[in-house]
Amino acid sequence: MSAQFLYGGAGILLFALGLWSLLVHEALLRKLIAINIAGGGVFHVFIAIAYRGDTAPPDPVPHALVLTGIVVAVSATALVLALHRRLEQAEESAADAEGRSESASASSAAPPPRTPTERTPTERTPTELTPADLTPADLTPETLHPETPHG
Amino acid sequence: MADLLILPVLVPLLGGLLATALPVRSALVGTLAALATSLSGLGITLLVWLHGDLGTVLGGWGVPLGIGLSADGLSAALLAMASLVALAISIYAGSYFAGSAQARHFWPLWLLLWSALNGVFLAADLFNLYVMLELLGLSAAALGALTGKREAIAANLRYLLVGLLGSLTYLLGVALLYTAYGTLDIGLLGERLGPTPIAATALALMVSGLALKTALFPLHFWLPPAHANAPAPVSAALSALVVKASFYLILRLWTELFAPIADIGAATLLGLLGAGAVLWGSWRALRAQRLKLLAAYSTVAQIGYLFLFFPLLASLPPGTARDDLFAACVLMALTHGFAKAGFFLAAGLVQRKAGHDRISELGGVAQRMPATTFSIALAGSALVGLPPSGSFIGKWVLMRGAFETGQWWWLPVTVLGTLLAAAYVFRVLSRAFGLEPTPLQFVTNARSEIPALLLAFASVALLGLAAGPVWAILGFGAAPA
Amino acid sequence: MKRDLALLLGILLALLAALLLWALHATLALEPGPRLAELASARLEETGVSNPVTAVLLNYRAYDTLLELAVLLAALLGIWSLGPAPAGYQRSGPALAALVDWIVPLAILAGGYLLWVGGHAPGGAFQAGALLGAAGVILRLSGEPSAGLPGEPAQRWLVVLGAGVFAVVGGGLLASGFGFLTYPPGQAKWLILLIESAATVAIGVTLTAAYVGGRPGSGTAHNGTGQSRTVQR
Amino acid sequence: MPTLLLLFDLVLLATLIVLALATVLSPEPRRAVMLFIAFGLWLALVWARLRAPDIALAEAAIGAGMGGALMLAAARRAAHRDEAAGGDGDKRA
Repeated sequence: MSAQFLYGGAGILLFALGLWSLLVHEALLRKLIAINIAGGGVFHVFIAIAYRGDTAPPDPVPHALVLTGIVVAVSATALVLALHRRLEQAEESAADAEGRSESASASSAAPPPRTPTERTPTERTPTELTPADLTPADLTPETLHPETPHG
Repeated sequence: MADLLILPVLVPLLGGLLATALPVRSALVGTLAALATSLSGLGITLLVWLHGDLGTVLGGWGVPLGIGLSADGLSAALLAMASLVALAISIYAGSYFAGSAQARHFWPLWLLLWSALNGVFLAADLFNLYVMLELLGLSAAALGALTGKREAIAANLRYLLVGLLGSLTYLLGVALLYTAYGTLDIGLLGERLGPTPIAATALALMVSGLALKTALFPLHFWLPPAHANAPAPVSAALSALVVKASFYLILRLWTELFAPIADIGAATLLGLLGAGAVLWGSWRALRAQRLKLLAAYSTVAQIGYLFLFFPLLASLPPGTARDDLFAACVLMALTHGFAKAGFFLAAGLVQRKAGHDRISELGGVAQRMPATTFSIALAGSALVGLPPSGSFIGKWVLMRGAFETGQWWWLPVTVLGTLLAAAYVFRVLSRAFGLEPTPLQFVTNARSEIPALLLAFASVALLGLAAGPVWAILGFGAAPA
Repeated sequence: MKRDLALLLGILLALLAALLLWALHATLALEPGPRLAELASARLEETGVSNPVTAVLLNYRAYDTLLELAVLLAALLGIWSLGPAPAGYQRSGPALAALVDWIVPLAILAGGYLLWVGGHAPGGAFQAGALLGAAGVILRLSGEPSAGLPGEPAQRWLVVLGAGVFAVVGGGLLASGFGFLTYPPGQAKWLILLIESAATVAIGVTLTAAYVGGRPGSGTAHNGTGQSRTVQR
Repeated sequence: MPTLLLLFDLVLLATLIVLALATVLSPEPRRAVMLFIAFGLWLALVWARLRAPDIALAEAAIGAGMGGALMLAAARRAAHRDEAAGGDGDKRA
């Protein structure tokens, strides 16, 4: 009982610590680490309650649950990091486009806005592409702001 | 026969795997799998309708070693709604993504999402539900970011983190329950659970985790940007189906597993949060500049209505009045599923046609897209709760229940929410008309306009004029007159 | 201001932790219920494996494990939907390359061993798959942009292999009247080994592909933003 | 004997918590990820002590190993960006 409580309690502390860090910190990587620590805490509670002393064999069911949980956590981590990388790309290309459109409007009048016509995702003429459009993959007209002056 | 309960999970899973392996044919594989999934879901509903509750334990080990699947009236009702709405979304998506490189990403993720959704409705095991919720959350966030827009990615990144936090909190509650009661099966736990402080802590953890996932006010902050920036079919799926999964789970856990603990005080807290959601969500929907953002805030409000039922359910003894309230709550959830999916699909068509979805500049859309505007009007009337929609009956039973239990304070909330909803729906419709001449065609693109229209129509007519089957499948008597 | 908020949140969460600690203490003070340990070990012989954790993962609760593979796949599909992979790393020097030539086969061998012993000793598909994934990571770090993965069509089949074999076995058992993932008596052992082998390959490939971080096939990514520049090691 | 074991347990757990605290409080991304990997490996060690060798192996390989490798790539990018951007890197880190 006491070892279970000792270890399970540590798991709860880790959960609370991760939760605190998640709420307090701004940077995404720190939030992600915080979630993983909180998750580690929850898994630790499962492992602790599976432990039944050094004589009895441990309960295998929580062990299997934790294994599933670890794989789920790493999957989510991978997806979060990929989304984050894509967000950085989108932000940088948006910043690039901003800089360019500023210099463009200094030399000439703003280009006319795109006419509101129905467009399908395939509809994309090569001449419409600007370097900023080329950066993120799979761009469709809907992904661009229709009000973005270009083309 | 109960063996077949796995099919609504297995069929879309296999379809998703095949669509992953055959990217060139993903649309074809996806459409066929969507049809088969829909049929399997409706088939299970039919079985429950004919034979009553079904249950099986996978692996041949029996509970508590194996994982149980079960379908009762509540599962069947949501399964049927999901089957119809998801099929309509699939048909619409076939046209929406036609020829796009996004199609090959959409179909596998969409089928995995559908598999998880059905899995949540059919699961009878608390840990299996955790895995299902994670599959649902991951595939939903990936689908929501499919446009590649900066706002969409940022919103879905937040959605993903929030979802993870919700699942972890839920999982900690499951850990406490397993420690105390030694099983993960909902049925067995229901028999063993007593009004202990441990169970109360577990309830608090699990319900707050799920409330975060279902975007109950004030935990709704992540929903509007995530739902408003997804591609239209995904928005429809997120708002109509995905948030329902965690709501369904709260309803089931609250009324079945935690019935001995979930007393009037806790239920009133949920009701208050629901009231906050109704008022705040409706207000923000009225102030929204964009059509899809309006629809997303309207989802926050509609989720709120569902939680207004909890304090009434808690204060009524078992009997016809309570059954009516329960059925009305389910009916409202189903109606919102159809109506909001129809609304989002129609909004997506408007966005395609107009090139944007700014409400103030929608002039003339009604003339150019009569069927789509009609869909928005129909779905909107169901969101407001005009007769004969399903939510009219739902709100009526809700208000009657508030009178009968003496909790009159829920009445002004409902009335005010309804007025605000009428205002935001009317605002959209009043902007949609312009001075352009009316074309001769009612429907201009059948494959995408008809699913939206049928969904909107179902929310008004099918669930309003014929609400009886909902009462019947939940195992209650006739619907209130 | 921000510091105060962090402090306030810290106090609130400390209270939450205290409440949870008390709940855990109260829970453990209860008469320890039967739980599942005895039951799981009592029927271990029927499962076809002698490692209890593997028995739970691939027999008692195989459904969870199938869905777990689906979660892993969903994450990878999400990553692929975000665009092509960033460029890899600079090719490593000869000394490191020679080391990599040793480590990678060793990791694959160790993975195979872990898979095999998983039936009766610590190990199994997930640990073995993770070792394969580690081999992929090392390959990519040493300058192999595709991390040793095959082209897109083959890669797509490999990542669905785990969940695919699992689901097809389950569905086949359902169709032949045994019930979903209910192994016929005496057949559990080799069916589990089949599922685990497929899962190991799929997990290894999926983890590696997730580390590569983008859609395969289209070669190296665009290089317009500086994000995908070659990183010096 | 039990007191000695208890002491051992306490040291194990105290180290675990201190590692977690250090990870959470570290603002520098690469350092934080390194500490996170150390935390994961220590967690695996504690689980081995709790007679969960399967799960310890999985946590070391998947949680700390793969998760850490993924995070390390992101942390390296963040650090590069900070260096390139000079001072204003923290606003989007």
